[in-house]
Amino acid sequence: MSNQLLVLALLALPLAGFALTAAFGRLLMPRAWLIAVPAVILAWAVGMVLVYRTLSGQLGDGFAFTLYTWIPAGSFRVDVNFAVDNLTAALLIVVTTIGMLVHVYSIGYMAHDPGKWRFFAYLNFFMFSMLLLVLAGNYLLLFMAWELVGLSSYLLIGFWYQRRSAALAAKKAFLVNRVGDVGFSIGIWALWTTVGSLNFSDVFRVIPEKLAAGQLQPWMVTGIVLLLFCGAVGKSAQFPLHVWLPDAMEGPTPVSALIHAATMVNAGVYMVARSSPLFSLSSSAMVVVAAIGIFTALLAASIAFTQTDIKRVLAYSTLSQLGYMFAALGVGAYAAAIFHLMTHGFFKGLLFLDSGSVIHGVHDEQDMNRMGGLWRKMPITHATMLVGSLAIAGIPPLAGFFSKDEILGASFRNGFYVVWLIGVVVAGMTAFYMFRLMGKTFYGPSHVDPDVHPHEAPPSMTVPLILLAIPAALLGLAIGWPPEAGLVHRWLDPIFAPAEQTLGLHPEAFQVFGIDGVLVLVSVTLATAGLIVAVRLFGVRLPGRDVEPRPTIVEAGTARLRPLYVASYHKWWFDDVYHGLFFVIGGAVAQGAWWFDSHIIDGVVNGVGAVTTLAGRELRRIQTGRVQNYALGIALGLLVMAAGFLVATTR
Amino acid sequence: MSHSLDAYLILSALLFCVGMFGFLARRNAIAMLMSIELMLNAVNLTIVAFGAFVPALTVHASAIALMVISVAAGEATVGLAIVIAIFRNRRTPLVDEYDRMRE
Amino acid sequence: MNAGDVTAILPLAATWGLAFLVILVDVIVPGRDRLASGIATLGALVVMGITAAVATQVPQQAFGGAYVLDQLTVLLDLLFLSIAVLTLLYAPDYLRPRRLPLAEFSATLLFAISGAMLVSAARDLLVLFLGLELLVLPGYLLAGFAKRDGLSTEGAIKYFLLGSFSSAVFLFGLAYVWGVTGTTNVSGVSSALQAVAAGHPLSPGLAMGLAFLMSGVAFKVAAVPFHYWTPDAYQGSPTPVTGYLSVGPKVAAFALILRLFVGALAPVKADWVAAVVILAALTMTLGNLVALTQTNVKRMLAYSSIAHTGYILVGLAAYAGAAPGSEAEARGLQGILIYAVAYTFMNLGAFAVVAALQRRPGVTSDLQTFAGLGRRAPLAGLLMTLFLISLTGIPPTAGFFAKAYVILAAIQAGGIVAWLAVLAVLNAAAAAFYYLRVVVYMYMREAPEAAPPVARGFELQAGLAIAAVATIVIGLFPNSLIAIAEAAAKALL
Amino acid sequence: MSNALAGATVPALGWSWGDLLFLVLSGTMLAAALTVVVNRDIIRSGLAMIVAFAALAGIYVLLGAPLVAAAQVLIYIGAISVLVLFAIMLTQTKVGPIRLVFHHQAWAGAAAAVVLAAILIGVITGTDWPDAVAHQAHTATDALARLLFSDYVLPLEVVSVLLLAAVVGGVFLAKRDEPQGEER
Repeated sequence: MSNQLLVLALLALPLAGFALTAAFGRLLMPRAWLIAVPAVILAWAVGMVLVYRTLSGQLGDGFAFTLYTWIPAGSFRVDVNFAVDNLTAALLIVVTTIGMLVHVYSIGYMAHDPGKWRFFAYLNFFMFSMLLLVLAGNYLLLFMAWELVGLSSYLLIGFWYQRRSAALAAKKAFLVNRVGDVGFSIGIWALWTTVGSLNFSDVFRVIPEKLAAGQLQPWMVTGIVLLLFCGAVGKSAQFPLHVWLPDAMEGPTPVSALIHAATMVNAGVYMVARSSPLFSLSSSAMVVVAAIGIFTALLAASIAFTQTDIKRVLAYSTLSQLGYMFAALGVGAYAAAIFHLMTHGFFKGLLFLDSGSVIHGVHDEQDMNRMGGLWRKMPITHATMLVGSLAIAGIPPLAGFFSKDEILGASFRNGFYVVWLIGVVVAGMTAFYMFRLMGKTFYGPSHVDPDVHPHEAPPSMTVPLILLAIPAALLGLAIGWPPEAGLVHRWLDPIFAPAEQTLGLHPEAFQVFGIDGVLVLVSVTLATAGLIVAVRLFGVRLPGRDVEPRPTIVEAGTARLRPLYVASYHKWWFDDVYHGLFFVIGGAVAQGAWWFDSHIIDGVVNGVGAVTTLAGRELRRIQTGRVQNYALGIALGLLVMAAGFLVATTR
Repeated sequence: MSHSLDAYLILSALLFCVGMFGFLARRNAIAMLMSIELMLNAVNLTIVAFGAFVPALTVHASAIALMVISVAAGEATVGLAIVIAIFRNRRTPLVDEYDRMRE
Repeated sequence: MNAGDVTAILPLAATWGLAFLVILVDVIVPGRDRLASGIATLGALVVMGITAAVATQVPQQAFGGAYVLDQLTVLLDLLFLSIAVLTLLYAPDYLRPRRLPLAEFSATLLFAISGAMLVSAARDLLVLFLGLELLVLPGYLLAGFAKRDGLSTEGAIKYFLLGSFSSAVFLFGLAYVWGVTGTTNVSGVSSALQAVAAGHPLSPGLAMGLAFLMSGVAFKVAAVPFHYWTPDAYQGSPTPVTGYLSVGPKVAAFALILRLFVGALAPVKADWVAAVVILAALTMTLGNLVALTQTNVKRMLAYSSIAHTGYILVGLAAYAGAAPGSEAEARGLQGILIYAVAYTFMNLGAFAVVAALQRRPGVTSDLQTFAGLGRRAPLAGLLMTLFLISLTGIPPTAGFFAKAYVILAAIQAGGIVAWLAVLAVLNAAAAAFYYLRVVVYMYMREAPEAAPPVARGFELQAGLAIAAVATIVIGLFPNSLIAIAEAAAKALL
Repeated sequence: MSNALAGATVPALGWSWGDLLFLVLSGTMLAAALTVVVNRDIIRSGLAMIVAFAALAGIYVLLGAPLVAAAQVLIYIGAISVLVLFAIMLTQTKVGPIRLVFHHQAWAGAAAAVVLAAILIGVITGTDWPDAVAHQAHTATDALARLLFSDYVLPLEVVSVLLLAAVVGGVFLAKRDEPQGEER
């Protein structure tokens, strides 16, 4: 098959799956997955062929092709075009593989849901949108896919709409994303009018040229880049738009794994990485990206400390890890960011599916205070989740270790010491809260409702877990070894070379016995320390020996750090503040406009009425006549218009 | 005075404003309709006045005025039909009592 | 009148003939509603065919230049006829249960559409005014068509009184411009103004004429602060009529703007651009903000249509703000046309779903009516979602493409108009809040126990399908629409 | 007519007869128009409207447009006014006290009207109307007739269609419902 056909097939398969499932899904019940899952498995196969062809270097720098001209209006020309290169391939690996596994997992997870045909339809639609996002060859197509993934995410979060919280969370996700998208779309429009094209290749060629020629001021480039970044902040849930992601956990767990951990939330990272030739033109914008990233990492980790909902802990850890990725992008370690994106996709997808398995096993209970001792009942889930936790904690030689340490090392070497310092601290915090989660869930005495009999999940769920655990454990070693020179660098360095050149970075070899080795030692030590503290407090089961949790020490500790605990528990009150800002004030503005619209004329009129009342007339009970109010409003508009025209045009 | 375009235009402007006042002030739908007719008459007076004083416009002015008069007749027909229809529903010609839709 | 005149005026004459035919059929075989509306629908399709056929012979002038058949006329005629066809398709399922006669409805609608077609073809101030009146007078009657319904007649009388008032204002302005320029011919006015505008300030009389014309037109497009009639007229009217009112007179008013302001008043456009910018900014912002507070879907859509007027005005502002002969000038005009086409289909579609929900008399258009629609009637829910997404401006729908086009034109025009573009983007983002609320009700609320049935007549479904296909196709493959709009805009410049 | 009177002057006042006629007619018209908008008895308003229309017809004659004057009498007085009076009779309710006749925003309306009048008068006097001649021309009826059936044939057609549309729809709205019961 030709490469173009592969790309089109990759898009067409999930789209067809969506259309067929939406149209006939109800007839397929109870096996609603009969079309959707095979479609995605096929798409995975197609994707892998494409990935192999790209990464093996058969295609050189990749390939691009135009399907048709979307908007053929002179200087506003936009094509429907696709571009595949190594970066695309890296994303394709994550999206298709995890997508496929999550589809399979959902067969078991959603087995008893009466509306699952809709679920599979939406899930297929999401796959289509996400693949379109990754394959798009210009910003407008990317933006379209961007909005479509947002839409499918919205539908999936609100899938269990009977829960009011789910409907609210869906709405919140959509609307918060809208805020970021305003910036994103303005940025795209600014690009469009400056460049006259939105193709990645054109934009990356023209903007530096114009900047060098002085046709474009540096602040303009910074502005455009930051506007684009707004979109990434929304979609990847970075501070200050991070509030939607934890709430998005109201969706079914496979959705959380696929969309809100492994794929869609990476779209922002992908977009910034894709735009690296632009971002590298503005060092101030890079600093902003790094600052927001690392701050989010810290903020989210601090919140994850105290949450008791298992999925929320994972959600905040996702925020935190995405923060790492943005920090990496900001310090110029693009390849490291994508590397972390890949490893994180696998281990976080794994963790979420594990949590889904746990929730499933204890009959839809998400509160960790009502779990405990589950390792005996759910051995596969426990084992795979342990792998995932070790991976995210950055314990060598699991996947997370390699990617995270590349980020930290690069921040240090590129001179972002603060980023490094916070990053290392967050690494320790990550290990702590993950093993707090493990302890509360799997070890120690059981707090499970006595009526509930925890059980291991069916094979359709456990097999994906095992399949995901393998990359979560080994992916780092496979593509990240040797450090700074592994496969992932061979793939991605050519892509990011122009940006790194602009930034003046010179990749150096990794020094095991130099500064790099020390940095790794520091971060691993901190991570191990966090892990050990958590294990001592919340328990663990080691071969041959159980460590019992010590709730009294935990209570004493929280009592001593009461203000911090409360702040963390309440997520630093962001939701409350935003609620105030957006809903109360925004609502007030809207109400005000409404009031203005319907009462201002009355107000004028009533003022006049009051004067006449003073004159002794009894006017109080006279009803306001609407038509005359409208007429008076129009007449006043006419007067203003007449006066304005006279003043403005006849001087 | 009768030979000055300004005089006729001012007269028509005054008529227009009287009509507008009636439209803004009256509560009765038919009275409002009559006010609109006054305004249309004012426009017609403007047109005919221009025609009388600008030779190039003379014949056209009469033609246009005739069209406007016919349109006014159509408008009156429609308006009175609607007034009668709503009177059947509400039993009052007072427009400001038609306020079931607001906000 | 000669043979050339006849070809040029054929689409209009055919529409009139069709209206007469419908009346005649109703007189000869009274009570055969289906027959009358069927004739009207098929006839409108035939007239579309005729229009497409005469489109090969453009441009043509008739009646001494008072009537012109050019690319713009053809595009707008086809659009107005599509509005007629869609409205005729949506109406039966709403009017028949309420025992309202389809024959009178069809004839009145066709008369109104013929007025819109006349406006789009007029190159003469008097003909423009007459076309406008031929458009709005039947419109008042349609608004009050449910004559036993208090709300309908209430909306109609408000619409009528305010509309006639604004017509008088408009006519007054027209008289002044006529008096100053000495001709009713559009190109004559334009060349007379060319002489006036050369570096001199406007005479007060001309400025007053412009102010009155602008106010009158702002009323017809429902721009803030001349919009007051819109919510009441829309909410009160029978829903298919509301759909028609939200697109027909509005697009026709923009046709009027194109013929009058772009055709005749272009030489003094520097003098009216500021008014357009202010109107656009006020209109989209207030329309959007007030729409946020509405709980009745028809009323919400009324305010949203006000906001859309604002977006179209952004296109006009781009035209008026751009340097004469620049690309932005043409793009602005194309933006108006493209937006009008996209808006027509998505908005009519949305109102058609509302009408389908209100099959049973007495069902309100309150948000609550939409609860659970996504499961109760999956197709209707899906289509409504599509139309709302398009209205929000999310790609790849027609609404996104149209918005992008006017916004780009505005950025290209530069200056204050570029800031208008930023405001438009912000407004489009805010719009998601209220459109989404309907989607939330459709998909995330349980349907009430005794949910009223949703109409699924053949005509309605066909009409919905047309609107949906147009909404998607314009978004995905706008090529031919752009080409048509470019040709039409060229006819004006 | 105006030409015949142009030369002579009114004895006591020194005005031309044309001026006097203009003053009388315009005074009558404005007074009648004001009566239309302020009179509390709507029937009297309707009658005053007829007077205003008649005075305006006189002014048209003064302006040398006899055909318009004729149309004014025929259509406005003969058709529209009669229609309005019928409608008044049909919708007659008890006349209320004056504050019910006017809306309580009447004052604002009056202010708006006065401001607009001031603006308009300023504009009219401040504008150099082009090509204005001192003596008003007289419209030749035959020229007008030729014009109507050549240049204005399209407007004429449009007006006829418009009237038809208004009548068809108007009749539907205004007619009483036939006894319902049987499904149509």
